[in-house]
This record gives sequence, structure tokens and C-alpha cells, in this order.
Amino acid sequence: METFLFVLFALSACGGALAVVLTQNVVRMAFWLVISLGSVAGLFFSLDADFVGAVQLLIYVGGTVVLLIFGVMLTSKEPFTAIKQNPAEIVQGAVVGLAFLAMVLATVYAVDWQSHQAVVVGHEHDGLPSGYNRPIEGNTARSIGTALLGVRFDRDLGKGGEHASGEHGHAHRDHDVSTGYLLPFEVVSVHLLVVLVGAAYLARAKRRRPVSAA
Amino acid sequence: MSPEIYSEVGSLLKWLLTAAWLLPLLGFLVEIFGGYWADRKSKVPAYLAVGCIATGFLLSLIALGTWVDAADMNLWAFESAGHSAEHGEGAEHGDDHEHATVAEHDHADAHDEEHHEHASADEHHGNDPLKTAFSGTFYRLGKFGRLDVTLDWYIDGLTVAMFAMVTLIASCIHIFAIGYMSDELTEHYEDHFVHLPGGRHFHRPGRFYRFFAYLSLFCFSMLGLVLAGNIFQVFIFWELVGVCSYLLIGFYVERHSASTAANKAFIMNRVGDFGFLIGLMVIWTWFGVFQFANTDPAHADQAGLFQMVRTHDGTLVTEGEGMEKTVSLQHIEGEARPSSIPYWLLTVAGLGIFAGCIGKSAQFPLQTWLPDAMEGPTPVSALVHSATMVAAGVYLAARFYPMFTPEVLLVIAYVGCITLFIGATIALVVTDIKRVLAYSTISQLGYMMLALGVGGWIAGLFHLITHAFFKSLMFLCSGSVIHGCHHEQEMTKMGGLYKKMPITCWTMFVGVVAICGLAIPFVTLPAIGAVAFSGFHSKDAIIASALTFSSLNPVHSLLFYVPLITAGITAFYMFRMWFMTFFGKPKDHHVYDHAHESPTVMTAPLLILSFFAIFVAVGGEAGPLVTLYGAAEPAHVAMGATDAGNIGLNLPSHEQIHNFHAQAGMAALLVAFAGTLLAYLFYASGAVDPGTVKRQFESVHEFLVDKWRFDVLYDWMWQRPVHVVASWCTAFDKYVLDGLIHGSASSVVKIAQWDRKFDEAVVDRSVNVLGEVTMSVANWFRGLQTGQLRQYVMLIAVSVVSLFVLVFIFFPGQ
Amino acid sequence: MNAYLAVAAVLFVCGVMCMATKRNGIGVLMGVELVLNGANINFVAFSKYGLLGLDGQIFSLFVIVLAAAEAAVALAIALNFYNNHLTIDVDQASELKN
Amino acid sequence: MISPVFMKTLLGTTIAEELPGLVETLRGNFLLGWLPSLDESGASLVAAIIHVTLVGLFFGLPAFAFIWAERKVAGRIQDRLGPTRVGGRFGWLQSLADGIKLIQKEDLAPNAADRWLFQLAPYLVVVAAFSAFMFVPFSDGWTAMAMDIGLFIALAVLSLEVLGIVLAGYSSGSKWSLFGGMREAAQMVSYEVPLGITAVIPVVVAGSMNLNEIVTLQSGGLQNWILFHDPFCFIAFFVFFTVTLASNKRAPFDLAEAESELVGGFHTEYSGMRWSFFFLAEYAAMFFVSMLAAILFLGGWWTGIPAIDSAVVAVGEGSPAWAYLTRVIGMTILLGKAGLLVFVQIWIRWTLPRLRIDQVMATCLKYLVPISCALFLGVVLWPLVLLMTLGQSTILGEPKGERLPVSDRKVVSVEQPATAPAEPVPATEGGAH
Repeated sequence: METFLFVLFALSACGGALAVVLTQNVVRMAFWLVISLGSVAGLFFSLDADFVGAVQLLIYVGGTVVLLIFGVMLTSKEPFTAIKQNPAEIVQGAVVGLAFLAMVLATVYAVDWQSHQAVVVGHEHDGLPSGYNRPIEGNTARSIGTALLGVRFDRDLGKGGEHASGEHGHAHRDHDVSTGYLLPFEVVSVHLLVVLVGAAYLARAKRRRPVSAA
Repeated sequence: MSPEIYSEVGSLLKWLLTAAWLLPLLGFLVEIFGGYWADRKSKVPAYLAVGCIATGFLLSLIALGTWVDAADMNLWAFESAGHSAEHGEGAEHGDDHEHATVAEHDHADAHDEEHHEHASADEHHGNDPLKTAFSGTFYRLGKFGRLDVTLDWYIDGLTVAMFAMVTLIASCIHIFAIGYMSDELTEHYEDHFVHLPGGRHFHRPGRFYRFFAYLSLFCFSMLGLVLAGNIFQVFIFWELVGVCSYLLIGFYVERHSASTAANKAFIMNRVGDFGFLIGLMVIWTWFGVFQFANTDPAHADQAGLFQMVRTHDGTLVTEGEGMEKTVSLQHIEGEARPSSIPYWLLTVAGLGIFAGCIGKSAQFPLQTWLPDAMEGPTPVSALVHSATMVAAGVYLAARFYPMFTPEVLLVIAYVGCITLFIGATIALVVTDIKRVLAYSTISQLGYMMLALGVGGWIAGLFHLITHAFFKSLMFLCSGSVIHGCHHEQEMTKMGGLYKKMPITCWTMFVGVVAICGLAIPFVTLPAIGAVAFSGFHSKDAIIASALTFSSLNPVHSLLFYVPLITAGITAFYMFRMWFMTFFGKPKDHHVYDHAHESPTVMTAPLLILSFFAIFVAVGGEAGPLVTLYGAAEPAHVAMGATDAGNIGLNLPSHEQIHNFHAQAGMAALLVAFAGTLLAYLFYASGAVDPGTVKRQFESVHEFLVDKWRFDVLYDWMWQRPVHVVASWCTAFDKYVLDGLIHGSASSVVKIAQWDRKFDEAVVDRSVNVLGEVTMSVANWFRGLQTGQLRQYVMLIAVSVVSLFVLVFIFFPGQ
Repeated sequence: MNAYLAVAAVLFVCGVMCMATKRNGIGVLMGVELVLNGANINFVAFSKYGLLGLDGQIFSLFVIVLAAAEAAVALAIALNFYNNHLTIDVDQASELKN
Repeated sequence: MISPVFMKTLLGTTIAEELPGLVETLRGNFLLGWLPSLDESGASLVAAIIHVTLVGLFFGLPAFAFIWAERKVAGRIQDRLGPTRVGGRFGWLQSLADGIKLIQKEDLAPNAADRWLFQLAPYLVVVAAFSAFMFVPFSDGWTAMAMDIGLFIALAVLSLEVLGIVLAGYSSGSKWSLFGGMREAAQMVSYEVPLGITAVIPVVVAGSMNLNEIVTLQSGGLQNWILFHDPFCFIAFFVFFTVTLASNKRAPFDLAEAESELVGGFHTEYSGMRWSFFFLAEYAAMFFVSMLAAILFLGGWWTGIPAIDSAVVAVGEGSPAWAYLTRVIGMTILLGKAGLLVFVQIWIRWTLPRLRIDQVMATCLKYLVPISCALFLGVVLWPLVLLMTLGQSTILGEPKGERLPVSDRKVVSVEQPATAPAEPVPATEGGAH
């Protein structure tokens, strides 16, 4: 079942991506992009990253792609325009793309990932203080939330307990406390605000200028 | 007084006076920032200012009562019907007086005036004056080493009396100003004194609100100065007062004369303040404390200045002789402060502080700013130049009295003596009604300084208060005249105005009589003493002090004769002014026809002030005012001193002064009547023609009209030398410095020309070659820059792949 | 693990090719999104199977958010471009040429 | 390779766990001995089938019911009778008749259309609306996918609906449709913002995005409903309701299909079954957001009267079968609440006139967004303010933590440092570092 789901999502993701490249009509491209990104969200779910998957759905599929389609509608002169590429370019792109793919895949398969493998994500959260319900496996929303607020239940608290149980003693405990992602979170928030203002400024209605000679 | 009562009374006084002090500041802030610049016709700022200062007056009255009650003194040495003219607040203090009256009733009847003097003198001789003073700290600004810079308060009889006087007079003047400044209540004020090219007058929006804001700020500064508990704080408010006077004198800033006068006042004051700063530095370096005195029994850890200089009974403990002479400083156990100060340094400090007083109180030789300051509106003149600002100098001299050595006192006396004579003589010939008053102010300030200098501490301050009342009264009267005559200030164009403005005329008469010190001779009422207006009592006291002093020190007998003669001159020029203004034939019919009595808002303050000008000093030396001061008088003054200081000065004691009192009073009265008679002959009866006299003493008249040529003197002494030095500097600049620069410039040009050849031949050529090579390479590379986004991406992909391949080819093993 | 990485690789390459071959500006943007998604898959895969732990997921969150921001700005730029050139063909955007 | 966790989540936990016990009870008590007993995988399978059926039913039936209700309510509001003929007295089979009519119609596609996308778009819309139901609990534990982020992902999936509408509008090749699609895109993207913020408000109150948990926290009386948790929540409910109206493009925000100006907007060119899909999706989404509102603010499956609630719960503690009955009762209550909200939506549609598009956008960006932000801040600060002024965390009812199921609570004494876990962490996690 798991393998089936993975293959399903992987195939639709890859196929969607390929279709995006090969399709000429922009709106169809967007549609394929939705398929691809939705499948990526599915991949996230099967990787136990349900929060990321939900965010992927909400922001990417629900937001960004709609934005893109919106852009298409604002910028196309007649319905169903397709700006055709030069066939030579397609061939060129295919060759380079295949080479690139071969390279990346070769790298992927050249490294022995198995030796580094370790399952870490949010299985046991005994460090959580009381008052929280114990999340079932695969639910990382709480951990991510607390991490974004600057507290790492998965890491510091667990470690503290581990040290307390006598494995390494207390000596390294101070160095092991990680600070979470509060600052990056804030930075990203401010960044988003700036982008919002900037985009509004860039896209504000202007009088159209005649096409330049170039 | 127990510490509990002390702190209770002290904090009550503190809060009352602080509220009275800060209210005008509040008014100022509201008036400036309240948006009245948008509504030029609003009278609200005026009402606000009046409200603030009047509330301050009420608070001051309560404080006065509280203080009197706390000091447990008997203000009224005579038997009285329980009514004191000195403070009109009766209701609040009825209990007080009642108590005093009952206690003294029996034997007060039996004793004569003399006895009472003794009784009251003895009473406060025994007392430490600091016992009736309250001090404390508002806020510590900072501590630098052992120096505390703090905001202190110091409240004694002098403080409360000054508070009541300042707030009362300021209230009256504020009310008067509502009427006087009413022509500023417009969007288009036409200033007839500013002539623009083309015969036009200057137009501007009215500044009614601004005037009252300045007045409020001024009151705040003056009250802060009086309340200040340390010399540094005094300096701060001193400067604030200066700034306010600058703003007010220069109120009609568009008039050249006004702005010049404001500058003059400000700069003259700076000269004095320079001395003040020197004094401050001496105090800082030697005493390390700015506080006047620390009278709080709960915090007696640090002694104030007065406590350090003088012992408990007010003596100056000295050691050594001549330049080696030092003054031992009193100590509180465990304080790390110098134990003595060189005598000459203390003198320098005193002279420095007094220099500040000279500037602020317009004493010789810095007196010239005050007449020019008459350029401000008349209420300003009344407030700034009669009652408060100039009084600040006298106040400081009095407040700082314990710090002054006999040498300083002698200097003060002579400065005052010179000033009073100069002021009076110039006032003889001036024809501008306000300037007459200005010179009389200078003269009267000289009297006060003289009194302080000759040891009449109470006399000087007595005169300060009485003068404040009658001089502000006269200024307001003159303001009323000017207002009524449509801004005509020349007395030569007035005359016969008593029909047109009777209230002004007779209130002015009250002021004139008061300043001349006229009295009904040989008549003494049982409850009041001499039948006279306030000026008689205070001037009498000054003359008595001077007489005593000169009899004890025959070398300095000039210090008695000059003020005596000047008393006559005073009477002459004051009555001259009155007669010229209100009597005789109208000299300018245009002015006369349009003259009118002022509105009630202006005459009411005149009546109030004339009431006080008559009654404020009632009782004379035994009256409440003197008694009030007696409690604040420095301990060493009352008993006098013999062979004091390095110059062996004999300072009179209260008793000695009293012995000469009647004698001096008769002399002064005589001289004053003589002056009055002379004025009547000259200007009222027409028996003597002033013109003839003027022609006969042509040169003297010229000299006086030129104000003793002080402006010319200062021009010679300061401006000319500066010009000469400046021309030297110009020459030096022109010939030496410019020559050097020109020479170096031409040599640099020579070098540069040679360098240019080298540059062109060597440097430029090599750079050009490099540039050409770069250009050709860049031209070749330009082909790569297609501007096609997609090609760039493709190029990146291709590059990555080829890099990868290359890495694998060249580093296969890794 | 390898399979996830392979999928990510495919997405990445498709994205790059999309950027390289599309003449439509919006198409280029879509290519960028694909590239970012490929990277995200890697992050999350390493988060589960590698050593990244929660950090991988948080990184991918940041990437998603920043991608949204980037899309907004890029779209604004594209609109501006369209306003100036009356086309969305990136080949016309060659003011930088030579 | 793929963790079993995911599968378990997908198929739902509660029913799968309870089914074996339920079957045993049935076998013992109701002469149903012929039933085979279930092992775990079999239980999962049966649970999955049950869920699919339930969701399918809940997707389809309410839609039909509401279409009928819409007509009926519209008629009543406009002072007419509405459907009366089909299916007896109240015309309650009108929807079925409509459906049959629509299926029979010809499936047209304009020549100018992008045919492929044109035919695909309705399915996208239906799928999005349908999938959203997977994450919503119908009763205690009855969730197809019980996830901690249930609310979040439900909203995410629902937001996919707009994509289908935009594609439909674009691919129709008609300017009316294009306008409709554009308006829909703009409107949806804008209203996502206040929708998200107001949906987060209950999350903040409850401390969880798990919808099941949120409802559990609202047990024990009306005062424990999040609607009455604090004044901000109270306002937030109405803002949420308004925003869901807009995001379902219901009147007065139905600019995307404004019949009077756009001739039907994005579905102008559709006919027959594909056209009916849009409406199916719309009514399903109406029902969905109403259910969400009921869960988030109105206490879900609790009646709000403590006596009744505890009686129902007590009944459920008897045996698995009784527990099942309890769930059914809860579901009825929840559906009742949701139905009421749907009725209000219909009522509003036939009462208020339509806004202009600029007014719609202004309503969102100038009013709803700031208001919801302020509400959010208020909700966040409320407990602090209460704590500082009254010294307690709510003014109504007992503190929230007390309402957690006792079994899930751990008592940590104050002296014990919060960093010390109750049990040692398994070595697998530490080994990764």
C-alpha cells in the first residue's frame, strides 16, 4: 500500500513536471503544475511531514498557482495564447536536461545514503510538558510550532532527559541547547511584509507606455 | 521647633510655593502650545495668565500666613484693631493676628515706639535666623565628585515676602496689560514705529497670546529665582529671567530700537554674569556646595554655604593677617571639605556674585541698558524694570549677604551711591515719561544697594518692596497716560491732563509722594507711627543707615551726603514729571484733544497698587514688613561690627541706626520738601522759567542729556579699541597670511605644470594602452551578453553539467 | 530514500528546463516553483531519513513561504514588464543586451 | 518504505479501533452470531468502507437537501410557495427531479473553449469540495483522516476549489466566464486571509488544530463553547461566518456568477451534469463551512446542556454498541447545527442585495482583515488580561485544561523542572545526533 501510494505520487509529480515543460499553453501548464505540486504534497504526507504537506497545499496550490493563473489572465492578449518555442531549442533543452538529470541521478545513486539513515522525525515526544495531548506518530505540527517559537522539544528537552539518565552527564548540556527558529521566523515575517509592499508598489496601475523600439 | 513640626510646615510651604511657582510655567506652556496663533483675537491666554498668577498670589498669601504662624512672631508691634494693611487676606489669618494682638495688648500700650524696637530686636537677636528658614531638595540633577547639583528650595521671611510681592504686582500688571495690549487682538496689527520704504508701516498679526506667554514665563523664572535653594539654581533662573527680559524688551522686534535695546540688555547682563560665574567657580572649588543653608534638622548631614562661612551667631572666624588671612569654615563632623578659605578669595567670590547683581540691577557701570529697555510695552517696563527683574539683583545681594566681607560691602555701598546719583541727575533732564521713571528706578536701586552696603540689610529690602509697589504703580500710570495719549511718550507734548484722566493723575500722585518720601512732620499716630506713604518709611531707614555708617566711619561720609541730596533731587524730578504731565497748559492740542481716561481694566490695578503704595510700609520700622524681614536677617547684621575686615570698617548695629533715626528722617524730609517746592516753582507756578535755567547751565544740561556720556565712554573704551584691533588683524590677514598662501599657490602651479607633462607622457599613455586592450576584450565578450534570460539559464545548466563531467574526468578517484 | 531523491531530481531538472526553454515569463516562474519543490522534497526526505530532523521540515516551510513571496514579486515584475512591452515573452526583455 | 502511520491516519483510528469490540458485542447480543469476528486489518478495511460511504453520503445528500431547501426558502421569502408538486406535499423530491433532468441534458462544449480543461474543471471543483470532508469529524472520533492539523488541511483542501473555478472560467472561451474566473480568483485569494485568521482564533483558544480535540474541549455546558469563551471569539464567529459566505461565493458575495451582470459567470457555458457538479460542490462547501463553524465555535456535537451531554456520554460508556449510539446522537446534533447555519446562509442570500466587486474587495481588505487581526490579538491577550485582573484564565466555566480528558493529562508538580521528561527518551532519537 505504501509503495503503491509512493509510486502514484512520484509518478504524478514527475509526470506533471514533465508535462509542465512540454505543454505550450500557459494555463495547461498551470494545471499540470497543480498536479505536480499536489503530488509533492502527497509525498510530504508519506514522509510524515503532514504540516509541511498542508502548507504546500494551502500556499502553493491554493495561493501561488492561483496567483500565477491570475498573472496569465492579466497578461494574455487573446485567449489560449501559446508562445511557441523554437523546435531547435526544445531539442537543445532536452539534451541538456537529460544530461543534467543523468548527472544528478548518478550523484544520488552514487552516495550510500543507507549508512547515514536514521529515523528521527517526531516519534516520541516525551519532552512535552503536560497539558498537551500526546501527538500520534507523524504529527509534527506541534513540534514545528514550538520550534518556530524558539523551543525545541524534539531536541533540547529530550537531550536533557537523556543526559539526566546518566549517559553523558551534565557537562555538555549548556552547549546542546539549540535556540529554535524564532528569529528566522520573525525575519521571514518581516520579509513577507516587505514583499507585499514591494509587489503592490511594482504592480500598481500605471499608464501604459508605447512599445519601445527594441 | 521640633523636627516633626519643621518637616510638616516645611513641606506645606514647599508645596504652596512650588505650586505658585509652577503655575505660570503651566500657563506659559498652554499659551504657547495651545494653538492661539490660530486665533489672534482670543483673550483666553490673558485670562489664563491672570488666573495662574492670581492663584499663585493666593497660594503665596497662604504660605506667608503659614510661615508667620510657624515662626510664631508678632508682626504688629503697635496696638492695632486686628487689621493689617500689609496683607489683605485677613480671613485666613484672622486667628493669627488675634493671637498676636491679645498677647501683646497690655504692655504694648505702655511702651513707646523705641521700646518696641528693642523688644523685637532683642527677640530676633537671640534667634538663629536659620531657625525660621526651611530648606530642602526637590530633585538631584547629578553628583560630580563631592558636588551635588540639585534643585533645592529655601524659604524664609524674605522668600515669602518676595513671593507675595511679586505675585501681587504681577497680577495687577497682568490685568492692566489686558487693557494695554488690547490693540494686539487683531489679525493685522499696524506698527506705526516701523517705517518701511515708501512711507508704509509694517503690518503683522497681533501677538497678544505671545505677550502673555512671555509674561507667564517671566513670572515663573522670577519666582523660581526667589524659591531657589542654591546659588547654582539661582544662576539658572537668573539667566531665564534674562532671556525673558530679552524676549519682552524685544517684543516689538521689528522696531530697530527695540531689538537693539533687547540686545543691549542681554549683553550688559552677560558682562555681569561673567563675574557671577567667577564667583560660582570660587564657591565650587572651595566649598564644594552650592546650597545656601541646610536647615532641615532631619538631614543635617551637609552644611550649606552660610553655615560654613559664619558661625552659629554669625561671626566670621579669621586667622592671620593681610594676604595670609584666612577664614575658618564651619564643619559638620566627618565632612571632607577644606577647613578654610583665603580671605581675599572670599572677597573675590563676593565681588563676583555682586557683579551679577550689578548687571541685573542696572548698577553703575552697567546701568545704561535699563533706560533703553523702555522700548518694551509699558506693562513689561512695569514688571521687568521696576518690581521684579531689577529687584532680582538686590534680592541676590541680600540673600548672599552672609558671604560678603566688609570690603565687598563697601564696594556695594559705593556702587550704589554712584548709581543713585547718576540716575537721579539724568532723570532731571529727561523728557520721555517712561525714561524719567527708568532713571528713577536706577536711582532707587542705588539706594537699595547703598543700604545693603552700609549694613542696613532690612532697610534695603524694605525699600525693595515699597519701591516695587509705587514704581509699578507709576509705570502703570505712565502706561495709562501713554495709552490715553495714543502712544505719545514725550512729556513736552503733554500737560493739563488731570482733567482728562483724573484717576491716573491722582494714583500717579500717590506714587510720586511715596517715592519722594513726603510725610506730615511731627505727627505720630499711636497705631501707625508717622503719617506717610510707604516710601517715606523705607527711605528714612536707608538714610538713617547711611548716616550711622558715615558717622561711624567719617572717611566715608560721602555715603550720607550724596543720598541725602539725591533725595531732594528725587522729589524734584518726580514732581517735575507729574506737573509737566498733568498740569499747566496743554502743549500739544492734538494730543490733548484725543486723550482719554483708560478703561476700568487698566484703572483698577492702579487703584489696587496705590492702596498698597500707601499702606504697605505702615508702621515703619516697627511695622509688620520690617518684623517679617527681621526674622530673615542674617545673624551678624543686627549687632553691627567694629573694625571689621582688612580695612577696619565699622558697621552699624540696629541700635545705633535707631539712635540716628529721627535725625536722619528730619533731614530727608527737609530735603524732599525743598525739592518739591523747587519743582512747584519751576513747573507749576511758573515762577522760574526752566528754559532760562537750562540755558544758563548749558554744558551741565548737555552732559546730563547725554547720560553722563556713558554710552560715549563705552564706545571709546570698548568699541573703538576693538575696531582698531580688528583693523590690525585685517592687515595681518591681508599682507602676511594671504601673501604666504599666494606664494605657495604660485609655486604649486609651477610644480603642477611640470607634473602635467609627466602625466601626459608616461601615465596617460600606459593607462590608455591598458584601456584599449580592455576595450577590445570587452567588445569580444559583449557578444555573450545576449540579454536572453533563457539562454543564461541554459548556459548555467550546461556549465554545471560540463563542470561535473570535468571534475569526474580530472578527479576520477574521489 | 533514493527514490525520493530521484523524484526530487526529476522535478529539479524539469524546473531548470522549464526556465531554460519557456519564452513565456509566467512559464519561467513555474519552472522556478518546480525547482524549489524539488529542493523541498530533498529537505523533507532528509528530515525523515537523514540527519536533518525537524530542521528539514522547518527549512522547507521557509522555502515555501519565500517561494510565495518570490512569486508575488515576480508576478509584479511580470505585470510591469507586460505594461511596458505589451507582451510577456522574455525574449523581448533584452535591454541588457550588449 | 512508507510508514504504517500514514495508512493508519488515512483510514481513521477510532472506528477501526472500536469495530472489533462492536462486532463482538453484536455477535453476543443481537442474535448475530453468524458475523465473522474482525482482526485489525479487516477492521481497518471495514472502517474505511464505512468512512467512504459516510463521506459520500454527506457530500451528496445534504447537497440535494439544500438545493431543495434553497428553493423552498427562496419561495417563502419571496412570498410564494416554492416547489410543491414533485414527491408529495412539500416537493421534497424536487432535487432528484432536477438531477435527473440535468443528467439527461446534452454535455455541450463551445468551440472557442479549451476543450480539455473545460471538461476537467468541474471534476476539480467537486473533488476539492469532497476531499475537504475527509478531515472533519462527524462525531467524536468519526474522522476519515484524524490529523493533528485537521483544521488547517481542511481549509487548504477547500481552497483548491477555486482552482477549478478559475480554470473553468478561463477555458470556457467566453468573456463572461473569464470575468467570473478573474473575480473568483481575486475574491478567493483575498478572503483566504481573514478566513485563516478567524479560523486560527479557536485554535488559539483550544491550543490545538485537531478538530476532534477542539470539540472535546467545548464539552460541559454552553459557557464552554468557544463562541462564549471571550468577546473576541464571539465577534470572530460572525466574521468567520461572513468570510465563509464570501469564500463560498454565496450572496451577497456571489460576484463570480452574478447572473444579472455576467450571465452566470464561470459556469455560463456549462450545461448538464458538469453544470450540476458546480452546484453540488457549492452546496457541499456550504455545508462544509457550516459544519466547520459549528465545530469551531458552536460546540460541535455537544448540546450545550451539561445534563444531556453527560447523560449521553454515560450511555456511551456502557458498551461499544452504546458508544456507537452516542456517536450517532452526536452526529445528529452536529448536523442540526450545521443545517441551521446553512439555512441562515440561504436566508441571507435571499435577503441581501449583491455588492459590487470593488465593495467586495474593500469589505475584505479594509474591514475584515483589520478586524480579524484585531480579534486575533484580542484573543491572544485576553487570558493575560484576565490573569492579571481577575487572576483566572476565563470568566466562564472552569479553566480549559480541566476539560481535557483525564486520561490525557499528566500532573507535573511545580518543583519539577519542565525540561525533565516523565520518561527517558528512547535512544533512537538521541542516536541521530
